[in-house]
Amino acid sequence: MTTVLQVVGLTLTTFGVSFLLIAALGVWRLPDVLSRLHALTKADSAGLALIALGAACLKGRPDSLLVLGLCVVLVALSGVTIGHLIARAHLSEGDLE
Amino acid sequence: MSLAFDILLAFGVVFTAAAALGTHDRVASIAGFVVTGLLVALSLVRLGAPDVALAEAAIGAGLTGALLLRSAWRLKPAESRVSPAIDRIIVALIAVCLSGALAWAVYTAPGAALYPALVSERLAESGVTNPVTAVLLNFRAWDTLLEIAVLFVALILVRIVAPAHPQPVVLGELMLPFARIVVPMCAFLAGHLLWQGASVPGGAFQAGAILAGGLLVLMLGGFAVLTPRLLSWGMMVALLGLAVFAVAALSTEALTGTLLLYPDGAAKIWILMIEAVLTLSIAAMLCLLFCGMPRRPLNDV
Amino acid sequence: MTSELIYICAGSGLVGLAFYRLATCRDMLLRVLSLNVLAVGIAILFLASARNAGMTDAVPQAFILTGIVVLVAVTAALLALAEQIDSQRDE
Amino acid sequence: MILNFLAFCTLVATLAALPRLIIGPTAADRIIAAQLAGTGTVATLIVLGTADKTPALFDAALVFATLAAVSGLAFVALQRTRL
Repeated sequence: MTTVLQVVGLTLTTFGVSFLLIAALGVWRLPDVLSRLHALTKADSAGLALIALGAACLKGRPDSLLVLGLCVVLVALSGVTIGHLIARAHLSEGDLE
Repeated sequence: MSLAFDILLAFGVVFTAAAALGTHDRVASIAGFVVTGLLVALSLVRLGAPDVALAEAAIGAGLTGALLLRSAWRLKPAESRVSPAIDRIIVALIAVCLSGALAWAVYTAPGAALYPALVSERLAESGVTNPVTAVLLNFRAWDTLLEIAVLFVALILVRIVAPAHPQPVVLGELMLPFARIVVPMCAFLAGHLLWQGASVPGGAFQAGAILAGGLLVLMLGGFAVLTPRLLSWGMMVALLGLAVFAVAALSTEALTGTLLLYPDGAAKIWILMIEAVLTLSIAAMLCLLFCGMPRRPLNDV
Repeated sequence: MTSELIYICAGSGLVGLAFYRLATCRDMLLRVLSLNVLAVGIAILFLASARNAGMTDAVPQAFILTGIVVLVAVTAALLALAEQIDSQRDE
Repeated sequence: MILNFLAFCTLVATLAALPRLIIGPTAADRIIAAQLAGTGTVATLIVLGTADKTPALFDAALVFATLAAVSGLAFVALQRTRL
């Protein structure tokens, strides 16, 4: 049972980390603001959620589960809100400046 | 592998700091500084100082970044007159020598640590089990009292100078759910850090900074209107921390004959009381430092 | 000991960088930023030297914690003064 | 061992967005890069906390996540005051 959990946890964490790496690459290389924003929000919600899920599998303690869940909610929420605000400003004024 | 991690992290810290200081674009330098703060906090975790890392992440990266952003558009960029090349080369040489000398001096300094033995020897009587909290609020509580006084002096200076308030802006309908989740989270996390500060990393400063972050969200989202009445209440709360700490110092003097030597067995209660008030007061001070004070007409003062 | 050496190098690098910027830059905001970087560099140096045998000394940690809080107050005061200077210059 | 390697990769991901922070060209790009670096540090702390068997790092990750939200909001909100 524990080995199964460990394998699952490691796999999930690896997926999450590769998500983050691809998102960073996207933010670096994609051509315009909106497509970079797209890369960012994926990393914020999916990448971190996968990493936290993997960490929860590897740790398996209820108190760290709570903390990890709150982390994911906060980061996803701030990613959504900041992304929305940036996109709104970008579309209405051409740019934030 | 962990050595490679450390090397990359150290490189990242210096690189982002250079990027932050090397550009004249305001947003780039402040964003670079915020990321530097985050990476520094990460390296402090690696150096085994999680208490400091929490404070650095909350204050160094979060609140200082907000402060700098507030001022970024109010300060005019200086005339872009560059100092002559020869000057810059000389300064660069001095800076390199300074860094080298500093690194060499710190690395070769005799490593006989004096304090860990003393701290761990007296930790049992301090009332808390986190050595950093024990040093801050028991062994060297006098320093912490003076530190709060320093914060208050800075607050008075800001009040005299009276920079303009940051104007709240309309940020759209997603702000309300954002604030509804983030602000209670900040309050909850502040309480958690305050309570656990007695045994594991955390404490009044970190909790106060997190609480101030929550208040900042309220202000920036336009949910809190900065009336003079609210600001003077904030000033009262800010003063309360200093006052309670000073009264505690005097009453310990009366009870035990020594300034800030807590009565036997009750140290934990005293420390927690002081820390709880300090948390509120630090949060109020940091907020007031951010939003500034109203400028009053001269005859009103 | 090697990982401490790495962080000592990073800390002293930050100090040198901040010193260079403080000496060559006229922009107020960048000067305040340099001061912050300087303080952070010193914090890293201090903590890296306070670490031995896997344990970090609590007394320097408390010092640096105090220093960080005082630093944000100093930053706020400096920025308020700088804003005041700039607005006086306008008039 | 694998976890240490994963922590290293997360740090690489954190630093990989930084060129965007420097070259910009608009303020929005820089804020996006800073936000991604914030997420990256939270992820690094989580992976490190799993590797080192110290759950105290998860608390630190939570503090980082909260502050990332606050400073991201400050970037957007104070950016617009100049308009």
